[in-house]
Amino acid sequence: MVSPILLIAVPLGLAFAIPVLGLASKRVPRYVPVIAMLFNLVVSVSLLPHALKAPIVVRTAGWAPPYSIHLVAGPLGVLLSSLIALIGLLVAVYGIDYIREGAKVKYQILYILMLVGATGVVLTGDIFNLFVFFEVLCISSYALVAYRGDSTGVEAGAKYLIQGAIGSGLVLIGIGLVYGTFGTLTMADIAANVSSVGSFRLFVSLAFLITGFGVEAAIFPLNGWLPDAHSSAPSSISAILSGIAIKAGLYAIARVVYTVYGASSILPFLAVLGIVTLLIGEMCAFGQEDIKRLLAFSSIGQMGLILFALALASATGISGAVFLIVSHGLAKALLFLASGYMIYRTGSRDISSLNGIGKRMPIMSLCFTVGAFSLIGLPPFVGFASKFTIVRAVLGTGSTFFITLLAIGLIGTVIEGAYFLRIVQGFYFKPAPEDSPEQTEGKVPFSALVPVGLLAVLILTIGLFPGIVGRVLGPAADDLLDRTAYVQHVMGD
Amino acid sequence: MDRNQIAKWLKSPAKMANKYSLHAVYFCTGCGIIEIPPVITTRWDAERFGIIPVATPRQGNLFMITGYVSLKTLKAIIRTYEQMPDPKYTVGFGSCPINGGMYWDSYNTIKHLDRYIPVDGWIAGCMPRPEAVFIAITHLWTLIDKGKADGYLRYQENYAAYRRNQEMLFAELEWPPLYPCDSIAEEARK
Amino acid sequence: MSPQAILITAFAGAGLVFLAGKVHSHLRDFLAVLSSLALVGLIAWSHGQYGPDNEIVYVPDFLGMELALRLNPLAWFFAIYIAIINAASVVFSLSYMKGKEKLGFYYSMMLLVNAGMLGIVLSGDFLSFYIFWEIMSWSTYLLISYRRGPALHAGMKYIIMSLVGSCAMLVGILSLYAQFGTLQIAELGEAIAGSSSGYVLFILMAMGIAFGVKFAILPLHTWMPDAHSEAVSPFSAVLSGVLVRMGMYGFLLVMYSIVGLKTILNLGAGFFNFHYILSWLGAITIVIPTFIALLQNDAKKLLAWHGIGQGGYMILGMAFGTSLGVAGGIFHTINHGSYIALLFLVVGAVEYRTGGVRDLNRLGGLIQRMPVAFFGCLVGIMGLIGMPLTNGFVSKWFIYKTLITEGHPFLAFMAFVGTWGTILSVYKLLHNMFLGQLPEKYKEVRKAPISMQIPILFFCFVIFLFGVLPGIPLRAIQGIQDTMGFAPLQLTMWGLASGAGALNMLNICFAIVIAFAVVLLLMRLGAKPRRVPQEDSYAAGSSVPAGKYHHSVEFYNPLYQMISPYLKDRVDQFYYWAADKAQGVFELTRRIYTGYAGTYVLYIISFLALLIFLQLAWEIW
Amino acid sequence: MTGIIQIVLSPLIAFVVGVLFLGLARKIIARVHRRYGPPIYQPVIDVVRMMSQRSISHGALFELGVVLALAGSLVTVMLIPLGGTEAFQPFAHSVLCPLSSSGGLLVVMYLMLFGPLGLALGAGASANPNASIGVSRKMLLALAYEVPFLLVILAVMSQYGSISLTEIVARQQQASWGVLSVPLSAVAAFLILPAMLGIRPFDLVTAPQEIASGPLAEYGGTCLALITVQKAIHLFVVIALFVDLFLGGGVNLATFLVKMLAVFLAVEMINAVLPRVKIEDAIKFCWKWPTALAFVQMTITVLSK
Repeated sequence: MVSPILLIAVPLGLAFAIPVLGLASKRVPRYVPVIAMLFNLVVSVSLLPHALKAPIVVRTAGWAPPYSIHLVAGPLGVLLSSLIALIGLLVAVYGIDYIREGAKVKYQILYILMLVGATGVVLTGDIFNLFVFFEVLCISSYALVAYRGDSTGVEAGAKYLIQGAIGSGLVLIGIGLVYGTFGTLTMADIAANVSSVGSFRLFVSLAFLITGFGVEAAIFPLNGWLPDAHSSAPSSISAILSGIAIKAGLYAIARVVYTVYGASSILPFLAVLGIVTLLIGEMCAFGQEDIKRLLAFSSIGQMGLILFALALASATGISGAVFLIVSHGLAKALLFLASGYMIYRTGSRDISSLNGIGKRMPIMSLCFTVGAFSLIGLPPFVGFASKFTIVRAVLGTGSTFFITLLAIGLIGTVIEGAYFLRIVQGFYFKPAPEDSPEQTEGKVPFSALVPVGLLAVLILTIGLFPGIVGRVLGPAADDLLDRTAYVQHVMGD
Repeated sequence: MDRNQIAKWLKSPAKMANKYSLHAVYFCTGCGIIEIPPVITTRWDAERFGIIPVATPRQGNLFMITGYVSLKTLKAIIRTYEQMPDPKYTVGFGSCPINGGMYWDSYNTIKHLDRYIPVDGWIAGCMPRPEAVFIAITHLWTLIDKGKADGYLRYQENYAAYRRNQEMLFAELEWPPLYPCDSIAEEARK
Repeated sequence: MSPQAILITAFAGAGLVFLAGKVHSHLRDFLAVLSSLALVGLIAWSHGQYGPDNEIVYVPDFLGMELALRLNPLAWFFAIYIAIINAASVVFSLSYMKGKEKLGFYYSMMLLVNAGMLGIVLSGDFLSFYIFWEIMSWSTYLLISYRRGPALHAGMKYIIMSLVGSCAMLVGILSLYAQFGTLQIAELGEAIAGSSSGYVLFILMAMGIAFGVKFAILPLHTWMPDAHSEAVSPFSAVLSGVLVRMGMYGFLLVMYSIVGLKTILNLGAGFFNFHYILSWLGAITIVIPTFIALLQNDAKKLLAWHGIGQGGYMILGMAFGTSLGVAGGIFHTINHGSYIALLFLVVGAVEYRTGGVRDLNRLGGLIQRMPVAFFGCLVGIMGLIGMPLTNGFVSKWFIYKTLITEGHPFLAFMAFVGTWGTILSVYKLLHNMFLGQLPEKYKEVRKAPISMQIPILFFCFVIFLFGVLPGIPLRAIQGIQDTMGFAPLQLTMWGLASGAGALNMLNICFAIVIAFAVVLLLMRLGAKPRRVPQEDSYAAGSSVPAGKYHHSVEFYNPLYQMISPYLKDRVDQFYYWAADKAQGVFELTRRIYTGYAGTYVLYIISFLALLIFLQLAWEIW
Repeated sequence: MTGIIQIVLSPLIAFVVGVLFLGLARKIIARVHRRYGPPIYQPVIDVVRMMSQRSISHGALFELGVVLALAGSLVTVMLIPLGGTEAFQPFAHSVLCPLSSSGGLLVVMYLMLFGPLGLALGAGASANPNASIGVSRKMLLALAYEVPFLLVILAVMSQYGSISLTEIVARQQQASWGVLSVPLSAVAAFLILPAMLGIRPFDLVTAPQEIASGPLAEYGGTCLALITVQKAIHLFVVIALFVDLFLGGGVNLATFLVKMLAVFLAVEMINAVLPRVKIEDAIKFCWKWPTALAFVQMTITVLSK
């Protein structure tokens, strides 16, 4: 069995090797991320069966927890890391030809770093490392948002930077408080003796952590940066940000709330927060004319739904949330990638300028349609399976509070359907605008068709046979819910 | 009704029926029409004889032209006459249809109606009184009995001539010929 | 023939046709017709093969539930009806759609809708029911939008309403699952028996919203007129003929197969009885749309409104829960399918020949040019009115008799008034299209091509067949009712044999035929009339003005002026108002994202403050 | 056997009586107008005359419409019991109603549509706007009087709890007549009777002076003859229906015809003295008084049940 630590070490190494390789050949660097992510994918998938049996705990420098820095590759972590690797791989393939101008080498490095950060976040068992990987993720993404160097990108990047920095600061304060209280940074250790401390001090630290991670997790009202950042970043980066980065933040919150603090009684609050986020996201997305901004807002909505599902505190609920993380990751990555080349072709991000593109870019628009339908939750696509699980979980709880929230949330789904189907109609049934530039060099390269097509196929297959993912969901849910087991695994005996 | 009436009925019901149910199309051109209301209403009650006015030529079999006939009117008269189903009987009412009457020298009225459509009988006078109408009706009955009231047959036989007269008056008519103009000989032999 | 094979054929047909469209157009058309006919064949062949050997679990574990298919009388009845109407309209499409764009898409979507509907009726559990329902919904949406322009708006209206519906249905289904731990229709029947009436009512409401939207019951009908008038005519036939009636299937399934007759009848008390309220909804659904249809000048809009109105009869019969009424409701469903499809096809044929004219004020006199289409239209409207000898009469007779013998003359009155309103508007349809003076510009119109005449004549045949020998379908309906536990009717081949007040269509048929023959003989006695052209018409002695001698505009003007103020579609207006306001709210919410980093930071800090304040105030943890 | 006889008999009765009623109507009106009036067999002469005339045709539908109308009316007659129900129980054949067991009143109401529909089709086929206007008036008038008429029928049906005319008649003869048990409905029905017969004040459909006798504008000769016969039979059907619904049918044909004559005379008196109304006023009238009366009666009936 390979050690999970490779998931972090190898890509890091490759990332820093890029400049050297760049000296050797100009063309090599663009393939490095592909290799790295391929490696990650293989490793994490191969780890899955073991992780399902029991969480893999990797201790560095031979010290045992609580004194060591260690990784805990539980089912949830490995599932997410394989998702990260998969999407990362596809986006990397997409990026081969998509990233033409600008500092290519830096792009590749930052790209790998971002993914490494995300992988670290989901794998680490140490709250300070959590923060560190988090910073790796965030900082590289600040840079990548502003990567094009145009004014909007820089502005968005700056905003993102400011808010992200504040968020990280809050996280750091929270960790400080925790450390001051417990004198340890191992999550398992904290979890073990969290009950021994008076609630208020604890709560303050929890509040700091939630707020801090919430900024990255795009919870309302902490998500002011998201629309600008996602819409002005290059499409490949938007795909990663929507598909992975914000999920990492959410994972952090879940981990802290469930495992570390076991703060089950603030979950209703989080549920309300989730529904509010969902509604606000969808409502803002409805009127958007800029397609990437629209997608960004719809991500906010989806995050809200995930948060709501996480807050159900039932096995089905959390597995539904994880399932939605997977399906939304796939679908949103697909949408961003597809829209990337559409924008490239039409030279405008205006939805109305995408009218009639179904004729000019049949495959791209077909895949986009698949992604959109999946997000709305129409069978037989994967989005349906995940939303279905969530609704089932809510009705399973049988509590009027949650069912009411769900009813409100379903309105959000209807709004989402309205705007996505409007776009699809535009693709196929609206005449193309007269002044649409017919440049032929906007032809879609093979390296872009493959990932997009692959994502569409994945969405359809998992939608038809949800069992593929379904087997992992249960253990992943327990991984979050069952604190004592977690503690035992990490601390040993 | 007496015995020979019944015999007649049995012999030729169609003819008898035509006799006793004259549904009249009153063509109200001139002052003549003023005499018709008393004819068909309470004072003289033409319905006794089965005579009632009808709305469209399709339903009638008695055609009364009551008053002078100007050119424009004549066109309508011809059209209406041709739209009536056979058998049909025409009666000119008053002196104007007969010879132009007081309009004898008008540039715009015709003097001889029977050059354009066949006329089975005339009621002279200006104006004729209602009694005259009933006398005319009884005359018409005898004519029908004798089979002399054959205006519609004459129209068929000499259609070419009538059509020529009409077209001499009006340069062209909007409607096609009613009967094939060339096959008059066969029509006559029937 | 297992239901699996039927579904596989259906979906495979849809896919293949799409691919074939890329290869060659004739291949595509051939495949489309072939697969739709093959489905009819398969389903017909699988008649009577009910029972456990045709209950197949095709996905053992979908998120821990098993998806099953099954075949029973109800499923078979609806399946054959779906397949036939769809096949007819596919055949009709051959010439109607010729030369239009994206035909591969069109045909495959037609077949996909068909497949979805077959899936709905064949599915043995509610999860697959829902899945197929959704597939049907979005493929329908794409197909409605097919014809550009205003169709887009109609499509959006449709899909939004049906999304709302399906959300409601999802909640209903999953609450069933949460309650009983199964979604197998067969098992739910026993499971739900013990549950409280309040819960049953909740389920019926949740499902009823979904079915009601599809079924276009007032006040959920507003998508239907636009969608029907904007879709291409062959699809309008499917839409109004069968797709809308999936709602009927759903109602039957939930009300009688699952909840069960007794529970339904005892749901609620006195006047506020569930099925009583439902039947009042049905009655309102009859009257108002029928009279709105009277005001329409667009042929297809007129028919669409009638589609809504006729739905009311089905609900009325179905909601009553007597065997006669339910039989009438189900029978009326297929009858309505036959004649409304026929009428849409006729309108399509006229549209096709006159270059897309649907405006009733601009047509006329087409009987001289399109006799077959005229015959179809005549039979269709006779069915829609429910004249004796047509199938529409029999089903309406059943429904009326139920209402009267059950002692609800007011409901019966609304139904009757609806019928008489129908007569007016459909006669206007017939007259303005086919009768009166033939305008100059249509002198050269040719008669409908053969591929249009075949479906038209087929439907005419069906209408008369079921009208004279209603026993044929009623036997099948009897089978359905047995599974639902209704008292059997005393059926005969030609109607109903229950003493006085019995129905005997065969007698009436013979009587009418004989009377017809006698009158024809009488006519022979008289002088033979001579044929004249339409110009030789009474115009007070003057010659007929060509093209101006036709009365069709504002055909019922006196009535319009009396009733039109009361017949606005207020529900629709309300929905538009709501949507408008909602968009305003959305615009306001967008203001939250000001774009100033400062504001955002403020948000973050205040959120943190809020958290801590909550803790201080209410000790949330 | 009796069935065959009846099937031949009842339309014949309807034909003879109807045509005589037409003649009688003209005579009565003449007398009310202080005229002598035509012989009572005048309609027969007219019909023979029309049959002998060679009129025109605007195509097959132009003639088939008439045939449809007349055939429909003839069939309608067969569903209406024409008296002779004193020995109603137990065998149904002693009532003069050949198709008594074929759907009852509901079928009658629908069969009564064949007449207007047939005429409307024929009239439409003759490309004449007068005809179209007449048809549109006919449809509107039908809607106008059907609203109260349906209420009336429903009241009667729910009063006697049956949809079969023969049963309704039998119940009336056992218990009290309809005119006593549902009086307001009877009044309402009588008020709309002229509209159903298309006579003054509701003769606006075939208004000769306005629209050249409307649907009949293009009809002449044989077709017109058949239409006249249809009119006669329709007259018979409507009045017979009234008698069956409210005057308890007849113990035998004679009494039945006497009752019919009484109703007919009453209606003709109205016809003789009243002028014609506009279609708007016709609709307003029908939807005001008759509807109100019938509605009240139906409510009472339902509540009393």
